[in-house]
Amino acid sequence: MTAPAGHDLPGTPVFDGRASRRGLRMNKLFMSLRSAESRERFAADERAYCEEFRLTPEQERAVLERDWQAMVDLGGSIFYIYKLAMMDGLSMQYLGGVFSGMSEQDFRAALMAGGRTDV
Amino acid sequence: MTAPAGHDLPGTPVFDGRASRRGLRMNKLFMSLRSAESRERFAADERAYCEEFRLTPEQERAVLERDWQAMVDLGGSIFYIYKLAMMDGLSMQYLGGVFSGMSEQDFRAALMAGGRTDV
Amino acid sequence: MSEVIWGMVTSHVPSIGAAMDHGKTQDPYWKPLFDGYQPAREWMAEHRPDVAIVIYNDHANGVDLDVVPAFAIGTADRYPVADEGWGPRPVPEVVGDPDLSQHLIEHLIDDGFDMTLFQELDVDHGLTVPLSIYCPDPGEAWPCRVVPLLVNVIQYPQPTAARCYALGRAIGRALASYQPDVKVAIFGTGGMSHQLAGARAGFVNPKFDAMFLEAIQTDPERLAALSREELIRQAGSEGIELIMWLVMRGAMNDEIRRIHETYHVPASNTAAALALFDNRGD
Amino acid sequence: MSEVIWGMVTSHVPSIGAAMDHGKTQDPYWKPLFDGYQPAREWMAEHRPDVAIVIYNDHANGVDLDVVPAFAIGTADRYPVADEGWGPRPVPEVVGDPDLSQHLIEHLIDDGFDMTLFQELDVDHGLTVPLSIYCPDPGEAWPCRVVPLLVNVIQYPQPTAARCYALGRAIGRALASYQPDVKVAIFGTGGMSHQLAGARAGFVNPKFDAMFLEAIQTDPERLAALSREELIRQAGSEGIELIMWLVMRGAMNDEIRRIHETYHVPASNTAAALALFDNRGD
Ligand SMILES: [Fe+3]
Ligand SMILES: [Fe+3]
Repeated sequence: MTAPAGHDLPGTPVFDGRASRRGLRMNKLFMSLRSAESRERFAADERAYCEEFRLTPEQERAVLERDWQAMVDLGGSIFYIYKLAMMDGLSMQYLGGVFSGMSEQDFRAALMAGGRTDV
Repeated sequence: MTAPAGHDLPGTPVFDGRASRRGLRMNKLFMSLRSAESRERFAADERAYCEEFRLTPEQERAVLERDWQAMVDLGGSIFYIYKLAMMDGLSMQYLGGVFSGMSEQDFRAALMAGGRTDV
Repeated sequence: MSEVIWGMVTSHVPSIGAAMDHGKTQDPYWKPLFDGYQPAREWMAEHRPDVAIVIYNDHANGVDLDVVPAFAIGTADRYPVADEGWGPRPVPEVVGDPDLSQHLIEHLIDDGFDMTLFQELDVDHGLTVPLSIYCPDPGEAWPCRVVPLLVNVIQYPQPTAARCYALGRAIGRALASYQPDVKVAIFGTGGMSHQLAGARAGFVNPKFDAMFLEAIQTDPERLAALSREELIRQAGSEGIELIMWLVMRGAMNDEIRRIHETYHVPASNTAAALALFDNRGD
Repeated sequence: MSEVIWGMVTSHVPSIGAAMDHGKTQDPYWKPLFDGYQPAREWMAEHRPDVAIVIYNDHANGVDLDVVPAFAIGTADRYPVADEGWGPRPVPEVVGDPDLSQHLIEHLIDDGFDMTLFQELDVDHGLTVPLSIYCPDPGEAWPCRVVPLLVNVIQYPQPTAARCYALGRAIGRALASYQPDVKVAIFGTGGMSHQLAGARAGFVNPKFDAMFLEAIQTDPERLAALSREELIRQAGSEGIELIMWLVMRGAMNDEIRRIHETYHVPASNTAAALALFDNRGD
């Protein structure tokens, strides 16, 4: 995901129009996971579910392999991606650890210490 | 359907927020008739279909009895109501005749003569 | 810098599309209208834009009443032709221009226009009939990309005429800074006077229509000053969609040149018009 | 003439609602945050509005990415509590105020704000968590009607901070002419600094937060001048939702009185704050 032209925001994905267009089908898949019925259908055959939502091969791989960073890079919005993480029993702190390159425990500790004020 | 407060537009229904809220379920029913499957289900049991869309009793009566003026009065938008008319094989000129109190033939003739310029 | 090369205003009555789709354009009912289009069509065929911005409204086909945006822009790669209840029109899928859509959105939002984005959208006769009027025989594909711009003209309170004109001005500013250079046509659709429901159904106001057709070129400020109520009184409850013409006009230069105009009653229940303007003045 | 009696800004993190729903507010993790709310809650319990205008954003629960409005207002009689994936929160359905919604829409559209209407809307934690912060034990029903006002804070380009502040001013003008007289509370939700994705995930900026918490009362023009880029840099990619506070601030008087404020890190991945302002100055 690219920052808008001319912007300089290191370490900060910007969910812009290009990202949103790119990720639209994948984000719709994530949003569908609000319902128990959809979660069951997804769990029963993740690949078929991805095909139903017409994900690109890269997006499908990212979803199947739970490559959270790739989901962001391929146009996922974090609020949408989180629906899949919740379904897996994972927390926003777990995801924060993945994105920032630390363990969930270290990420939680950093927040308890007042958040990452130096990045 | 009332004109917005302070407006004076005789013979002219104004589809305002109040009308749209009032007619929302009925307009959704009309919009659903775009698909052949919905038209079939509607035709098979119109009353059940109206109940599925949670129409008010007045709206249900208006739809079942094809009381076009009542549909307008109960919050129908003409663009939505027209979906039902099309399904019945009726034209916008037929509806124009109903609303203006003339036969379809007379209404068509008035348009061919340059439209109703005196109302 | 991109450039608006021409602008067209035109009615978008569904039966105009149906007449083309069913080969009825030479029937006595339809022939005067389509004959009236001919000089404009010939000129436009020699002045093809890269992209058309089509100002229109949906009619219970692509957008539900759950969501009523004042102004919305499509951002998609492709816009399927809506099935309005009797199968989609037999015309090509509409190809979008997402880069231009995105450019417009960024500029319009920064310019204080609170645009809604439609990232998926089926386009109905409000958009495809004007395309067919522009290009009656597109073959496999329309001859230009399309950016749909939707205006709420159905549910009161519609945006004011003045706001529509201001939006057009902002679109003009946004295009001036768009790279790469593309040639843009802009379509203001809807109108002219008509009313579908109420005791006044069938209303047509040729005097008002003539004034509007003239002033859209020469005195758009006058039209932008019309209130909703005055528009409904003079042009009928559905004639208020004439506010969409002002979006087109705002995006064009102060001086524009009239290439052609035609006016005909009736097309279905509507007074129908087309006017075509070269953006390069006199 | 209706009147804004108070305004509250508050974070709307879902886990704050979950802590209340699961009786964890006295756990060591949550106790400091909820203790910080207490004085505000007591004051608000003695100053009940008839209706709350809640400025918030949806988070993939009530609104799909198909449609991204800059600003939207709910017009419904009732707003069901969204099922965000683990069942709806065990809180009362939200009762709307369609007459006030309609009044706001008409005034805002005439004032040049291109509002979208949501005629049906499920409301998610962005709206219900602030209601729970206002009223932790609503029993069968919330103690006021609610008008939801949604801002696109998720997809770039968001409306500018200046545009949000201008919208608030316009809301203030619209309320001044609303009959019958109702007492209105206005909630600016979201924030404070936080970022959920990217290498900078977990970012918190207490200095910026302190400045923002102070200036929202004393110097909103300064905040309204912040660019999107600056907000994202200083408050994190999700901290940009602080623009919603400016809608609240704009609807209030120039002079407002701070009743209470609290700031705490962390609530989930967020710096959380609450500030409560009496609209009757000093
Ligand atoms: Fe139309
Ligand atoms: Fe939020």
